[in-house]
Amino acid sequence: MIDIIVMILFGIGLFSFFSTTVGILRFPDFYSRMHAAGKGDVFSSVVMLLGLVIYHFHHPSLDGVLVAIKILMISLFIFLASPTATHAIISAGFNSGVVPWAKPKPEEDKQ
Amino acid sequence: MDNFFIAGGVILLVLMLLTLYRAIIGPTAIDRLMAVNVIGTKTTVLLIIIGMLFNWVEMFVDIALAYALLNFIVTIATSRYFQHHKNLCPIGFGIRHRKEGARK
Amino acid sequence: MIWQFDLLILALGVLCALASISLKDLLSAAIVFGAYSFLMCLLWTEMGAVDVAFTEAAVGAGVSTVFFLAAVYHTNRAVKPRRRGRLLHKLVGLVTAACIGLLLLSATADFPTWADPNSPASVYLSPFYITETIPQTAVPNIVTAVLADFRGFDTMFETSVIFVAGLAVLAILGSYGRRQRDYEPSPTGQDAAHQSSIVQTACRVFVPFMQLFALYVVAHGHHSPGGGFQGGVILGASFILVAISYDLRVMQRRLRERLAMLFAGLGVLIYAGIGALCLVLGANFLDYSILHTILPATSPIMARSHGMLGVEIGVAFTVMAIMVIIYVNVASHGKSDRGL
Amino acid sequence: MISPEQYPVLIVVTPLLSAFLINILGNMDKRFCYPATLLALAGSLAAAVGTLCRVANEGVIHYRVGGWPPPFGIEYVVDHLNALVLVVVAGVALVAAVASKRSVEEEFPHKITQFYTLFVLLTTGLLGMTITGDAFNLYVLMEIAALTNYALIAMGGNRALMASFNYVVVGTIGACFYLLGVGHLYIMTGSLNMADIMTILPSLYGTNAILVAAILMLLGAWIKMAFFPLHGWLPNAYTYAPSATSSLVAPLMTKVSVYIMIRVMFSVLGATYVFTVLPVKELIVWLATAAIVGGSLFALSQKDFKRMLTFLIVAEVGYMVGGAWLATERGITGAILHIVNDAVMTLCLFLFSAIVVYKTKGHQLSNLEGMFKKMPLTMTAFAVGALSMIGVPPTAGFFSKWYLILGGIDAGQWQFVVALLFSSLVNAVLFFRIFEIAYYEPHSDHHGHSAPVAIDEAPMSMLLPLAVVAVAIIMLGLYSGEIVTTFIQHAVPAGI
Amino acid sequence: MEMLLAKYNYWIYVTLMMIGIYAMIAKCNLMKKIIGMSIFQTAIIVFYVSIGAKKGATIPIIAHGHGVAHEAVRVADYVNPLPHVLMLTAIVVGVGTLGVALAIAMSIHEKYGSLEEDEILERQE
Repeated sequence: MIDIIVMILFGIGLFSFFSTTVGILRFPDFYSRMHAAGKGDVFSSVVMLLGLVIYHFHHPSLDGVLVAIKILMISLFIFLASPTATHAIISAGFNSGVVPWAKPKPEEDKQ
Repeated sequence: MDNFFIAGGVILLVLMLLTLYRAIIGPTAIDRLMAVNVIGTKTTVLLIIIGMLFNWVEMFVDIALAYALLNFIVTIATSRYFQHHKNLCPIGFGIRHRKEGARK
Repeated sequence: MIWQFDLLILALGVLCALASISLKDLLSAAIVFGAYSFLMCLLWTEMGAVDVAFTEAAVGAGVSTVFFLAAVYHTNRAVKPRRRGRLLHKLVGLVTAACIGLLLLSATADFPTWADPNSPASVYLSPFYITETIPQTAVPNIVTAVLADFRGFDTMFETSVIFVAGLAVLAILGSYGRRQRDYEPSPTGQDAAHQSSIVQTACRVFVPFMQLFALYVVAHGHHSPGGGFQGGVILGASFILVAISYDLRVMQRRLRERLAMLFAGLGVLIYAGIGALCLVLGANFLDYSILHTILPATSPIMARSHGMLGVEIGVAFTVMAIMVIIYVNVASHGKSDRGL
Repeated sequence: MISPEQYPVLIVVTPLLSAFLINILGNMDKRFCYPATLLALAGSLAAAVGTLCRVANEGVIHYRVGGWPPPFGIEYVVDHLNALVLVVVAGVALVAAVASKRSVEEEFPHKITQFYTLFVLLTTGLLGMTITGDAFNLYVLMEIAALTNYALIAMGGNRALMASFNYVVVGTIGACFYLLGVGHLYIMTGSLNMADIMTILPSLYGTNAILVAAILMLLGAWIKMAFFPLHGWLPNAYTYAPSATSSLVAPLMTKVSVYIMIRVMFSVLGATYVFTVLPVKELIVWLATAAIVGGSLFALSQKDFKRMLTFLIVAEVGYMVGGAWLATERGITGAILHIVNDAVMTLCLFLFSAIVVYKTKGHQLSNLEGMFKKMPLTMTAFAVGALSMIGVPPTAGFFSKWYLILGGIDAGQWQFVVALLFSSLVNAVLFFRIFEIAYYEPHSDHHGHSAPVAIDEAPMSMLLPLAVVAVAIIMLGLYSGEIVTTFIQHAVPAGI
Repeated sequence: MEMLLAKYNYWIYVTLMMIGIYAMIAKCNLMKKIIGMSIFQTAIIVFYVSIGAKKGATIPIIAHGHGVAHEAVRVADYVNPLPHVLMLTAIVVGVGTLGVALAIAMSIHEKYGSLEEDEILERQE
């Protein structure tokens, strides 16, 4: 039972990391890539770490709980630090004047 | 279950390889920074998976935490760079940085 | 060891290495080089070298990348092509690299296969360390025991190397512009180029936990990966984080350079002093077991364990202080002003 | 309280501990640094002399650091060879430290503390490299010596910076090659202790991996000692280094590297492997010949006095490497004796150049004009060193060169003998040219008649060490027979 | 396949080392040389850590659970700790060298306004 939950969480995490990667590779400009990276990265990491936490309830023991708490703390840290880092990167990009991508307009609208 | 974790780890690594593509071609330095940051976060997860495979996660949690911390510091430090040098790409070849001007 | 991971990480590592030496933008090269170090850390974890991985994560990937960034900040970022003799240099480099590569490859044929449990390295010295660590020193982490006791002499000099590095950076960079004390924050109290308050708040929250974590790493080095080096670097990194999120000045108000230098000297002095204490008590240098005569209620075996802890604390002092000193000097070009 | 048993470790630990104390004390008051440095180095020298006496009486000494038995822990091995080198290193460092006072105060008054701390740590590194019996411990100490060296050279500022950077790159390659070589030995034998490796190796002599290990370790040592084709970093680094630095670094760094090469050859790989299995003996003697000829010719073409001395070092390294690879008893004796003599001779020359820099603010040959009148005592001491470099009989240089020539004849390597004679000739030309320059006064200030030049002797803290060194050169020459029979004879591997 | 798996770690370390050496010799920019130096040093660490790896062994920390400590420790269960210790030293030495090299490079930039080797040599004349 626990195995299945872990597998499902892992699957979700891997899928969202996959979409993150696609976003990072395919989006046209820095801001939209950052959007993909910021959201998908935190979500997939936290979900996968949760899966690993749950895996530890296989054989409940004091050691296992301690490890689970430590992993939870890591995911908490990522949950706090990664958006901060994303914010810092975005503001760095904004400050140094990255121009957002705009949909190229059709030829006749140019005038 | 071990095989599942190995498979998960391999998928993670392959996706990291794809992210690394952005880090290598990324037109500007911040694109690279973003990609490296993502790789770093994923490595934290991968470290714990490796711990699972060694059947001894206690010993790997500390490393993963330290790793996440240092990854954060590197990202913040790099973003700090752009607050003073507001150029995404290196200024033209051979011109020294405007030392005083850039620092305000 | 998990060979599937091993192969992929090595591939990633080689790519990163190639990218970081061929990028024309030094900042990007430094960022990619940071990724390279992180991957190497992963590689070592996967091969079971947890302590090495911990050190690499803290020293190689974290702090040295920050040093690189700080150095690039103060110098030129663009890489220019060589003006003359470009082809010649490339050729010389390629030929030398190829020669050395062939030389080394020719030796690999004689090596025992990778991860062979019967290789000479695995059957000659290491069984002694693995079996004797618990009976002789009562320290479960074999690497800590070998590092601080069996080969503690190496580690003492290793700490000295760190000390030398800090002192050298101070001696080299301190020369230009004797300490400029005339730096003033802008009248509004807020530099235009400050970190946003989000980052500052987050860092303010993280720093105490980080320091607590660092102390835990130092103290728990006997039972889990970690120890003086790793803990010291994380402690130093916490100060660096203060400097990055606020200002170098804010950090220096908490840890002055002179105090840091004192800590650095003191740390190695603690290490060498414990060794010399053993000498004075009549045993060989760094033979901690003799310490049981002065430590209350300890057997010679536990005395070794305690001696190692003392040594690790000394190492942590030095490493912490030196990391801060190198950062301060590199980030502010020896002027101790606002910094990066 | 501390028994003579502990002397070997005291040689290294005394300066190490005092280095940190110097740093702490120096931050309070700069005046503590100089006397503390002298005390530390004197203590180290005393321990080294004590060890030398013990070795002479009792033979090889083993010291277990941390109390662990050798292959598992780190071991100090003091035999006849390194007991001698230890005394030389400690002695040269002490003399260089005594002489450094004025130059340091003049060249970087704000960084006296850092300078002396680094100075003492560099000595620690060199002593540790010499005394250790563990291949990896040697690497760590090599890095201590190297890092302090980079910093001390870079403190010279200006052109020293680029020289120092090149040295960092090349030195790192050298140290890493050595480390790789140790790694190859470790993967094949599983041991890090030199004596232990040597007992395991014979069964592996045929393998490629050991061959590569030997090549890598020797390459590492050669890069560190600036052996001929790899000498590119040395001249600039030593020329532009501050004079207090160069009078410590120039005599010791290359000599200790030569010692390491000899140690690797005879105590790690084994003389049989090096001379019979490796097919490179002839090649290296040829390279050494090239080093001697090339170094001498380059020295001849220099206008800068200090730079000329650095090229002489390159030539002298050729003497020692060639001597060691002649594979004859007298050749190796000559090489080891030359380590001792050359350290003292080079110290003499560089102390003199420190005085020249201190007095005239330059190190061109033209700075030497009128020196005989101005500083007769200094010039006399320098003349002793110069004569020894040329190889004039009562001085030390003659005897080691004599052994080297005999060794070359024994081995039938005539080109090496010719190169030695050629180098003596070039040295004679060089130094007599300097005497000529120094004998004539600077003209052009006054037309026709020159005012009598007042005697303007070097300060006592610089002159006294120079005089001591000059006396030491003659003493070493007079007692070289004793040195050979008491120490060096036992250091030459049997069965050559 | 077996053959390939048996040695590829060593081949990759040689590759990394070649990259490092090439950067140190051929690159003109001082920072690039420093990066090459660091790659070179990591290559050596890869080599040593590969020596220490052991099939079917776990990390070199002895399980300290209740009762376990009294059992004899099986050598085959733990990877070789000695290379790890050596490489801790090498990493620390590496960061020390890096710090000093960066400091020197920064001083050079201060003095000559460039990080390119050829420009610096020109300006020294």
